[in-house]
Amino acid sequence: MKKLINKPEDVVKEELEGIAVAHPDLVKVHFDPNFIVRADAPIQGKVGIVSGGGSGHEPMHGGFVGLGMLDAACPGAVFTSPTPDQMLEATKAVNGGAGVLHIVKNYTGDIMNFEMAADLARAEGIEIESVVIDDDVAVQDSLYTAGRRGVGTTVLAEKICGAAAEQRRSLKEVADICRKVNGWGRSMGMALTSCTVPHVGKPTFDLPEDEMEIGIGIHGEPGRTRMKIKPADEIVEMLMEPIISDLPYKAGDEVLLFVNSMGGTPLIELYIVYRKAYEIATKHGLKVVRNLIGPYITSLEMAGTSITMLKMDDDLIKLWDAPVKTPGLRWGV
Amino acid sequence: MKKLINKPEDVVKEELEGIAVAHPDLVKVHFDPNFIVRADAPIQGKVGIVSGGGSGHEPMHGGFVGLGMLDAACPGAVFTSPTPDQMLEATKAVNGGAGVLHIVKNYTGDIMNFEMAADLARAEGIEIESVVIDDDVAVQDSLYTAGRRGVGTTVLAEKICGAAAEQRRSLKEVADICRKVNGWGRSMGMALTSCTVPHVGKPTFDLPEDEMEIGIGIHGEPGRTRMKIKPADEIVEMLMEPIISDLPYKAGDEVLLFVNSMGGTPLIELYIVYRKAYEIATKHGLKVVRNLIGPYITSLEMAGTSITMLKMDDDLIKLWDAPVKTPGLRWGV
Amino acid sequence: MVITRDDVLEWITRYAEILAENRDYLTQLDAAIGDADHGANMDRGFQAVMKKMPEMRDKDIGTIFKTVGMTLLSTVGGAGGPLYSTIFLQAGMKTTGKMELTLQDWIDALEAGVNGVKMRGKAELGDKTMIDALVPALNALKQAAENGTTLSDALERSARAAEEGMKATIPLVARKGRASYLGERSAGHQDPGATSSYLLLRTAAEQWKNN
Amino acid sequence: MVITRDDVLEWITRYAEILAENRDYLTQLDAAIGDADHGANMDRGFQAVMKKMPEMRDKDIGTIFKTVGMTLLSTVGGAGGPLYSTIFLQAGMKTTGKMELTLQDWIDALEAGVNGVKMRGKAELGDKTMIDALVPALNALKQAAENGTTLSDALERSARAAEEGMKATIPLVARKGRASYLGERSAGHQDPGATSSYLLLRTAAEQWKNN
Ligand SMILES: Nc1ncnc2c1ncn2[C@@H]1O[C@H](COP(=O)(O)OP(=O)(O)O)[C@@H](O)[C@H]1O
Ligand SMILES: Nc1ncnc2c1ncn2[C@@H]1O[C@H](COP(=O)(O)OP(=O)(O)O)[C@@H](O)[C@H]1O
Ligand SMILES: [Mg+2]
Ligand SMILES: [Mg+2]
Ligand SMILES: [Mg+2]
Ligand SMILES: [Mg+2]
Repeated sequence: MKKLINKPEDVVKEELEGIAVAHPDLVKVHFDPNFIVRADAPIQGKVGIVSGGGSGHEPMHGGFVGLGMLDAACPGAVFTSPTPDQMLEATKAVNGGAGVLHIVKNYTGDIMNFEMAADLARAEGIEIESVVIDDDVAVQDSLYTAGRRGVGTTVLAEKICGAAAEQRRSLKEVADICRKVNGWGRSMGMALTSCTVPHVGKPTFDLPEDEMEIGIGIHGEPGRTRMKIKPADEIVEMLMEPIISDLPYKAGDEVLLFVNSMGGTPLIELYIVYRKAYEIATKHGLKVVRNLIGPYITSLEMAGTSITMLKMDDDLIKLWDAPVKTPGLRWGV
Repeated sequence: MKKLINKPEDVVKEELEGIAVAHPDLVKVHFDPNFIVRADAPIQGKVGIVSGGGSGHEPMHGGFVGLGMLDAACPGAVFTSPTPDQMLEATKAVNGGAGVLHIVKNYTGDIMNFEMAADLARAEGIEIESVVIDDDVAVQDSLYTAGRRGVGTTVLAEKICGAAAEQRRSLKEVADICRKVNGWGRSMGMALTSCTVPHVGKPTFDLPEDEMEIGIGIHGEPGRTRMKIKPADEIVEMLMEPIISDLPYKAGDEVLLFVNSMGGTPLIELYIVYRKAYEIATKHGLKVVRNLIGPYITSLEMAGTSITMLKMDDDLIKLWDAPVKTPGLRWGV
Repeated sequence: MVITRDDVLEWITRYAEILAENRDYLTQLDAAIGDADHGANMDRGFQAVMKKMPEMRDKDIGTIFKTVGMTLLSTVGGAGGPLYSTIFLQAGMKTTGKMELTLQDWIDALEAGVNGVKMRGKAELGDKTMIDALVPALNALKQAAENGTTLSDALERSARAAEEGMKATIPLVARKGRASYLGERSAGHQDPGATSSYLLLRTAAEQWKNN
Repeated sequence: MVITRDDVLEWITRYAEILAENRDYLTQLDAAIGDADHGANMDRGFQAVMKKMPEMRDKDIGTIFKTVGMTLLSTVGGAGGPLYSTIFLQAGMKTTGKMELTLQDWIDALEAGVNGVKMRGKAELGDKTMIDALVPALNALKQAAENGTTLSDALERSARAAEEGMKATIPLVARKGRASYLGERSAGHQDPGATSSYLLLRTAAEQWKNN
C-alpha cells in the first residue's frame, strides 16, 4: 500500500486535524464525536444542512462545509457511514431554530444511522427533514432491494440546498428542492483501478492491466460489469447513454454536466471525458448551461471517472450560481 | 497504460477541446499554434501575463487563465515545453500596450523557447520581461548546471502577479514582484509512483511497492534518492527541512504553505501532509497566514506530494487575496 | 442450566477476540461484495465494548446488553453498527434486571434482537444478510426448547443452524445492503454479516457449552 | 565528390525514417535521465519536416535547411527543438543559394550549426549533451579535410567520432539540461540528445557514402 499516511487507524483523525489547522476561518472541527461545522454555526433563523458518510470521498462532505453549502458534515471511518451520535451532535450544533435538513446518500448504513439520529434529534425538539439521494443509474431501481446508490448528485444537492437555506427558505422548501435535485440528477461511474482501504492494505479488487469496471460506486465496490479497457470516447458513451435515457432527459432541457474524478484520474483526462460528454449531450439536444469538472466525490486514490447530469431550471441555476465559500468549492465571495 | 484517453497523440488537442467547451465564459482556446487566452483579452493598459510549459501539469497553466491570473498559457506536448510560435502568438494576443510578462519555469527547453519568443515579440515592438522560476530545493543550485527546477512557486507567482497586473501596476513592478516571489519561494517534492507519459505507454520509472523517490520534479523524472517508504510524518520532515533551511526562513516570518498533489494522491492524504507541515512550520516559529491544498501542479497521475513555502509580506498577502476567476482557482468574485 | 452474568461477560469478551482473529477474513468477504470494512468495523466496535468492561462487570445482564448496544451504535457505523446495536439493545430490554438467563430467557432476548434487525433493515430470509444466519439459529433454539433439550445442546444446534444459514448465503443474489448493488455478481460469495452473526452464536455455544 | 540538393533531401528523408525507427529507443534513454520525450519530440518534428518536402524539392540547400529549421522550431519543443532548429537555421545561412556542397561547405555549415547550439545552450564538451557528439564529429571532419581524405571517408570518420562521443557520455555526470537535476544519478546512462545527433551524422555518412 502506497499512501501518505501514518497509522491506518489514524487516517481520519489526522485528516481532520489537518482540516482544522488549514481552514479555521471557515470551519471548526469537533472530535469525539467527529464532525465539521461552519465556523459561524448555528445561524439563527437559517435551516441547517447536515450531511455525512464514510471518509475517503474527499472533498465530500467535510470540504463542503461553509457559507452557502453545508452547515456540518459527519465523517465516518473510511467507507463506513458515521454513527448517530455524531449526527445528533452535528444537528444540535447547527440548529438555528428553523429546522435541520439531513442529506443522506442511499446506503443501508447511512440510512439507518441517519434515521436513528433524526429520531434522537426530534426527541430533543429539533425539526428534521431527511432527503435520500439515489441517483446511480448503474444500479437497477427496485423496491425489493436497497435501491440505487447515492453518488454525484449529492454534491450538487448540497450546493443548491445550501444556497436555498442561505436565502432563508423554509425547511420544507429546502427539502423539496433537495428532492427535486435528486429526481432530476442521474450518475454513472467507472474505474480503471481499485482503491486501497488503509486498514485493509491491499486493493479491494484486482483489475488486470487491460480491464476496467463499469458501473462502480464510490466505496471501491466492484461495478456491474468488467470488460476490456476502451478509448475514452467509447467509455463516455457507455456512461452517458444510461444517464440520458433514464430520466429521460428531453431535447431542449437545460442541464448541468458534472465530470468527476474518482481520485486518481488527473484533470487532463477529465477534460477529454468532458469534451465527449458535452458532445453527446449536445447531440441529444440538451443545453449544457453549467458544469463542474474535478475530483469532488472520490474513492480514495481510485482511477476512474463518474458523470452526473442534472436537469436545471431557472431557480436551480440561480441557486447554483449563488456564492459559496467552503474549502472544496468556492465562488462569488 | 490505464488512462481515459483516445489516441496518445491526440491527448493535448482533445484536452484543449474539452477546455474550450467547458469554459467559454472564461477563456478562448486557439489551435495551431495552441494557446489558451482570456476571453476578454487583450485588456488595454494592463500588463499581459503569459506562461506555458509542457502539458501534464493540469490545472497549471491553462487552468490559471482568467481574471486576476494569467492572460494566456501555451501548452506543449506532454512534458515538452511549447514552441516559440505559440508563445509569440499568445504574447501578441494579450498585449494591451503595457508590455507582457513571461513567467518561465527553469528548464532548458522552456528557457530557450521563451527566449526566442521574447526576441521575436520585441522585434514586433512589444515590451517583454521574462522571469524565471527556480524554486526546487531538491536540486543543487549552481552556476555550472541548469540550476534549480521551477515547480510549485510558479502557481503562486502566477496568482500574485496576475493580481498585480489587474491593479494596473507597470510591467517593471509586476516583474519585480515575480522575482520577489521566486526569491521567497521554496519547494520540494516526492513520488510514491511513477507517471506514464501517454505516447510512451509505460511508467517512466519502476518503483517497487515499498519504495519512494524523494526530490522528484514534475516531469516524471526520477528524484535525487530512492528509499524505503516511510510514514507521512517522516516524509513531510524530509521535505520541510531542506525548504526551511534553504531560504532560510526565520522565526516570525509569515508564510503561505502550499501542499500539492502530484495528481494521483487524493485530498485525504494531503490534509495529513498539511497537518504535519503546519506543525513543523509552527515549531520553527513561522506564521502560516495563507495556504493552498490540492492538485495544482501535477505530473499526470503520479502519486506523491510537493510542499511549497512562500514568505509573505503585506503586499503579497493582499495580492494573494485579490479576486481570481479561472477554471482552476477562483475566489472573491 | 443457566447463563450467568459472568458467562455473558465471558461470551462478549471471547467474541471480541474472535472478531479480532477474523477481522481480515470478514473484511475479505466484504471486499468481494461490499466495501471491505465489515471486519474492521466489528473489531473497532467490540474493542470499544471491551473498554467498557470495568463499568459493566457488576451490572445486570439487561444493563450489560444495553451498554454493548449503545457502544456499538457509536463506534461501528455502516450497516453493521445499527443492526448489531439493535440486537443488543433489544435483548437488553428483554433482560432488564436479570442476573442470569434460562434457555427461554435467551430465546426471548435473541428473538427481540432479531425482530429489531428485521424492523430496522427490512430484510427477509434469503436476501443474503445476517438475517439468514440469525433466523435459522433462533428457530433451532425454539425447536430445541420445545423438544426439551439441554441448554448447551440447544446452543450447539443454533450455532449449526447459523452456520448452515451462513453457507446458504453463498449462491444467493443479494437483495439488501451494499451487496445488492452488484446484482447477479453478488452470487457465489458468502455474506460477511451472516458470517459475523454465525460467529456470535458459535461463540455462545462454545462459551456456554458446560452450562 | 559533392553533396547535391537531392542528396540533402534524401538524407533528411532517411533521418526521418531512422528517427521513427529509434523513437522508442531515444525515449527510453530520455526516460532514464530525463522526461521520456526525446524520441517522440524528434519524430514529431521530422514528420512535420516530411510534410514540407513538396515545397522544399526545388529549392536551394540553404532554403531547405532554413525550412527544416523553422519547422523543427515550431513542432519539436523542449530543449531539442530550439537546438536542432538552430543547427539547421545556422547551416542554412551558410549555404544560402547553394545547389551542392563540397566537403568544406559541409564543414562550414555544420560548424555554424554547432556554434549556434553552443551559444543557445551554453553547454561545454563533457556536460553530457548533444555537444559531446557534435563537436568530435566536427573536429574529425576538419582533420579529414586537412589530411585530404575523400568526402565519404571524411563523413565516415565524423560519424565514428560522433559515436565515440555519444558513448563517452555514459559515465558522465550531466551539467546541462534536464539530466543535470539528477546529479550523480545521471552517470551510467547515455545522453539521448547525443544519440540523436550521432544518428544524424551516421545517416549522412551512410546516405552520402558513394559521393
Ligand atoms: N437491510 C439489512 N438487513 C439486515 N442485514 C443487513 C442489511 N443490510 C446489510 N446487512 C448486513 O450488513 C453487512 C455489512 O455490514 P458492514 O460491512 O459493517 O456495513 P456496510 O455495508 O455499511 O459497509 C452485510 O453483510 C449484511 O449481512
Ligand atoms: N544546454 C544544452 N546544450 C546542448 N544540448 C542540450 C542542452 N540541454 C539539453 N540538451 C540536449 O537535449 C537533450 C534532451 O532533449 P529533449 O528530451 O528533446 O528536451 P527536454 O530535455 O526539454 O525534454 C539532452 O539529451 C541533451 O543532449
Ligand atoms: Mg461500509
Ligand atoms: Mg521534455
Ligand atoms: Mg461493509
Ligand atoms: Mg526530454
